[in-house]
Amino acid sequence: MTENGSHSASELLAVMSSRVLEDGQTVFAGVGIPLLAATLAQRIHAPGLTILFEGGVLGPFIVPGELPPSTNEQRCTRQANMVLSNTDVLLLLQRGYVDIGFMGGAQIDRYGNLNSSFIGDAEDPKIRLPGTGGGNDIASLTRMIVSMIHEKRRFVEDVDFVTSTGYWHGGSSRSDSGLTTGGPYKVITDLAVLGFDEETRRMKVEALHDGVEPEQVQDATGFELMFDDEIGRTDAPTVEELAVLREMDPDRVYIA
Amino acid sequence: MTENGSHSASELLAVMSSRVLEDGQTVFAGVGIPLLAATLAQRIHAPGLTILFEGGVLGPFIVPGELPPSTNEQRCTRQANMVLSNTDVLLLLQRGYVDIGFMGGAQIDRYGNLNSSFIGDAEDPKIRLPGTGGGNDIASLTRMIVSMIHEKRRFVEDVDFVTSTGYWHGGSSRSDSGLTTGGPYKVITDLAVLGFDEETRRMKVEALHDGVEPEQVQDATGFELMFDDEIGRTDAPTVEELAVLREMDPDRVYIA
Amino acid sequence: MIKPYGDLRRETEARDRSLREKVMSLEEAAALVDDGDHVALGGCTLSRTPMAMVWALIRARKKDLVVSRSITSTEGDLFYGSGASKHVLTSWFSQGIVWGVSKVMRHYTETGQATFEEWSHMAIGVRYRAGAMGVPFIPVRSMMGSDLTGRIDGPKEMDCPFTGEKLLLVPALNPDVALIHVQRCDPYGNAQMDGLPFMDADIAMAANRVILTAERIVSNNQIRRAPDRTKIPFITVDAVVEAPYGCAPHECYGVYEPFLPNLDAYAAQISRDPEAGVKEYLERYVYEPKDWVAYLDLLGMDNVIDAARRGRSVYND
Amino acid sequence: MIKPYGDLRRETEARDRSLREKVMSLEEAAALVDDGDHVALGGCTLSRTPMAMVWALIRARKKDLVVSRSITSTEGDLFYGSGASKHVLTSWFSQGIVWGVSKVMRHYTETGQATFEEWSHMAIGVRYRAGAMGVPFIPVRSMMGSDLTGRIDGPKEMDCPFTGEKLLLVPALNPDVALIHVQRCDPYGNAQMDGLPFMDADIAMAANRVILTAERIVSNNQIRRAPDRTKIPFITVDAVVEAPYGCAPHECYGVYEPFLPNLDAYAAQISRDPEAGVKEYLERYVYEPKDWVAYLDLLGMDNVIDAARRGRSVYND
Repeated sequence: MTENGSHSASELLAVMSSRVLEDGQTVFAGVGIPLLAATLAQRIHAPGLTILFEGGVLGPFIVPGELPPSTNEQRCTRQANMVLSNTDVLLLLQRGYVDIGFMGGAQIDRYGNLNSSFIGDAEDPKIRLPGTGGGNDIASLTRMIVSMIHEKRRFVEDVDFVTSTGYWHGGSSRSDSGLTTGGPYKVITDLAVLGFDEETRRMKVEALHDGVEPEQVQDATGFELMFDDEIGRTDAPTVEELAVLREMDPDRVYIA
Repeated sequence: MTENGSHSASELLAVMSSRVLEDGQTVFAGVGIPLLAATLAQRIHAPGLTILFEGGVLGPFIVPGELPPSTNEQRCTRQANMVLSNTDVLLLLQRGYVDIGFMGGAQIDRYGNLNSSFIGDAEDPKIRLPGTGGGNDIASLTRMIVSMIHEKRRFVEDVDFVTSTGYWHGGSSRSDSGLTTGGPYKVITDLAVLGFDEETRRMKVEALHDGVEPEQVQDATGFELMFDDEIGRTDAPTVEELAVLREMDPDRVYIA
Repeated sequence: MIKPYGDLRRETEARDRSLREKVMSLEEAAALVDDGDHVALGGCTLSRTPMAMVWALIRARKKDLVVSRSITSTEGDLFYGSGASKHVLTSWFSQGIVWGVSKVMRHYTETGQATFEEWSHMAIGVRYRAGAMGVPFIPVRSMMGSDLTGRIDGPKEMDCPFTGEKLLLVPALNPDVALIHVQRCDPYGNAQMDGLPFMDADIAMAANRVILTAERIVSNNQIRRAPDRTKIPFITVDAVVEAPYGCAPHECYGVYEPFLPNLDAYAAQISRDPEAGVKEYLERYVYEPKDWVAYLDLLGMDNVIDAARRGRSVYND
Repeated sequence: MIKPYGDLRRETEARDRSLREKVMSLEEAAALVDDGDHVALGGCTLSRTPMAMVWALIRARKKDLVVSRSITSTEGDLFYGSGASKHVLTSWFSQGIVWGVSKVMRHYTETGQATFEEWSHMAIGVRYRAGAMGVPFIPVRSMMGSDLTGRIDGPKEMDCPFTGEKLLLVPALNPDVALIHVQRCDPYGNAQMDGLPFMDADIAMAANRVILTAERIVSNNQIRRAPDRTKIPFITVDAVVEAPYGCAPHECYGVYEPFLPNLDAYAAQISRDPEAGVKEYLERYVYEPKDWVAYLDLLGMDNVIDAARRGRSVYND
């Protein structure tokens, strides 16, 4: 499937996520795919990109083979440019210093709202999830990239609970609610790159990954997707991209 | 006039100011008389008293003979317990960590309002004074001790300009204005120790210094003073108090 | 929920804020916490967790505490499992990303035995900061539109009187007690922290009582050599306890990293039966040891040495 | 007065915040400041005043600047005297306590040639902090009742929606440019300050452009050795200028104390005729020297050496 023969779904997510990042941006990243994507972007096309961690780290020093297991512990402060309080690193979002925040979630809906709080009824949940952390702040205050595996149970018409507001009820409802900046930017899955319609703010497919057909994406989605008139095709991960990822994560902790 | 023979007006102010401080208090002090008073209190009866400087110093280390010329420069940070931003040291007042703030001013009025902004009409002033600094914050947020030479031109019926709010228009007007804590506590002059009537909030004489008669105080005041039914007499500065002051300020920079 | 300003000021004024030594034992410090208190914890997730004081509070059989923290890890499980707290206010609650969703948190909240009050991470930080500044609220531009605001008591929407913009006013948090672990402090409570500061300075300033635990109590002279490193002033501190490895099995920057074998063993123990698992863990690791050193002994000398070796390497390599 | 949030965000987004070297000369940095800009100065009174940049702005014949600072000293005189600014927003304005009321400030304000907009010291700090946090205001409990509020444009009284208490909402300050002098920073603009922090970190975060001057530009590796000492991150910084003795005749913590003979001479010079005195001073010390080193040469080698000896003694003794 690639010029390199093969790659995992996680590698595909990391590569596709890295490509939407631009040089000079400041990016809020968690560990795992987001950190790999941001680091890959720095190595390939965005040397002036800055990474932020929620624990309070600005411009960490990422050592290949020593990816931090979390963004809130001392290992990720080593040789960083700056450490600061959680409050202050999150306030960078509000002040406008952050271009992109990476997000995940248990569920995403057609308007890009994310749920990481409750499966089922919040009053009597089937599952109590760990909660928002800084996710709600990222979703509220900057453009977010959601990176997740494309599954029908995760891509639902309406999330059970809006932990992190996307385009809320669509149209102008997000900014009417008071969130006048940011919003869902891209949803990157193992099948496609998706965006949001300018007017309705519904999720739409912008480009399909190599070998993926539109029906396949719709079948893996719990609501009716929009499709761009001319759906693009992403280029397969390159040898160089995969080599960097495997140098960063030689034990394949995140890219398995 | 004292058991030590004589003392200057400044020494008298410093001694009398030190005596109203209590052990364990946290005190906002400027350089000069306030710092001498606070340091004297620490040495005589209040070893657990803490001094704050507006520049951002908590618990400075005062070396006899090396009194700092200002509270905003590095010399006063030497061997302090903590340095912090101006904003944060002033916010200690708002949070409630400060018991007493020392103040001065060009004018004080019958309700303890202070003027350090304009002599004459603020629109076309005779003198533009240096301004409030943190004085307004001290006056607004904690109990203040005003320490000044007793002169008619300084003790006026109404200040030309309320830079730092005392009991404002008297009665409950201070707390009605939103200032629900603090307020003028004592006015300490070279003639007397003055306080404020519980109800009207007008300035009243509580105690006279050694050798001072009530008429003398009234004559040096530009408004009608109240007098306590039983006016006290302060004890003259002791040999020990004066010795400490002269040890702290051997060049008599402030106690001349 | 918000303390009226008069009460806040009166409570602060009533405290003994004088320059005085306040070194005591974990047990003596635990006595400063009352049942029902709102206890705020410094650190974040696995980092600079004031574990020794959490351990001491549970041993002292505290009840009905409201616990708040920026992000909550296994110490939250212990509060729930011991019954010391049935209410945790935090932004994220699980042992840590590598161990997945906390089974203990799930069990207690899904069965209605305990509550996890969820706020955004920034909102919690701003709430502590408002408390530290002595104001009743600070506006934020986050959380609007989400379902989080419908489930919590406190924030109010407002149209900005300057710009007309919609804002969310988040109310000040002024905890009854703050528990904070630091690398070093003096006997008066002047504390210096290295590495990630988290929300600790704001929490200390916001709280009505502060209990410091420290890897090492140093002299006041040592603190005075670098006053610009002091992050918590002694006037806010009510108790100072020396607790070596006081975050174990969590980490303390520059001193030790997380005790991973112990954390893995804990995760395994609660995965079979969360409620029984956490209670067995509490019995063995919290109630039974005769003191903190005996607890460390249970964690194992090899783990202590290994965590310290890794912790120092982050700093010095 | 308050920047609408959309504008604040757009302006920040338009800046080049990438990791890049931005070392330049004082003259090049001065070109980043436009006539009419609101310029905020770091430091306080005689301490860490960004004098080299003030000097460069006056030499570049800037006009109509609005200048803000926590407390304003002789640099305010120079702004007034040169005409670079006719409006200073500060809490206290004079050379320093030992020299009495500034005759230059008096002359320009009393003759109506310039304005001194007076806010309480805490209010100014909270206004920068609101700007740094990206919110339009923060409430304070100060300044109410005083005549200060009647003479300034901005604060609004409000009844707290939580407690009913009266509060004063002070509006955010988001300066166009911040001038900040530090002991050291790297070529990207990561700045580390020792000693009194003043309001500098908030000012840098609040501003739309930041010009750093530094006693010494160090390597990024040096900064990365102690990331918890970094107080201003490079993403906020637009220019880095190495300016040894960049606060002279004021002080820089740990490096030099105030140049007292020069400050005394300045006070004497303006006391005879404030306007003529400050203009003569500007001619001789600001316009005439060919560069910053020539200016230091005018201050005198003996004064440089003495100020540095005293400055280091505070730190090391």
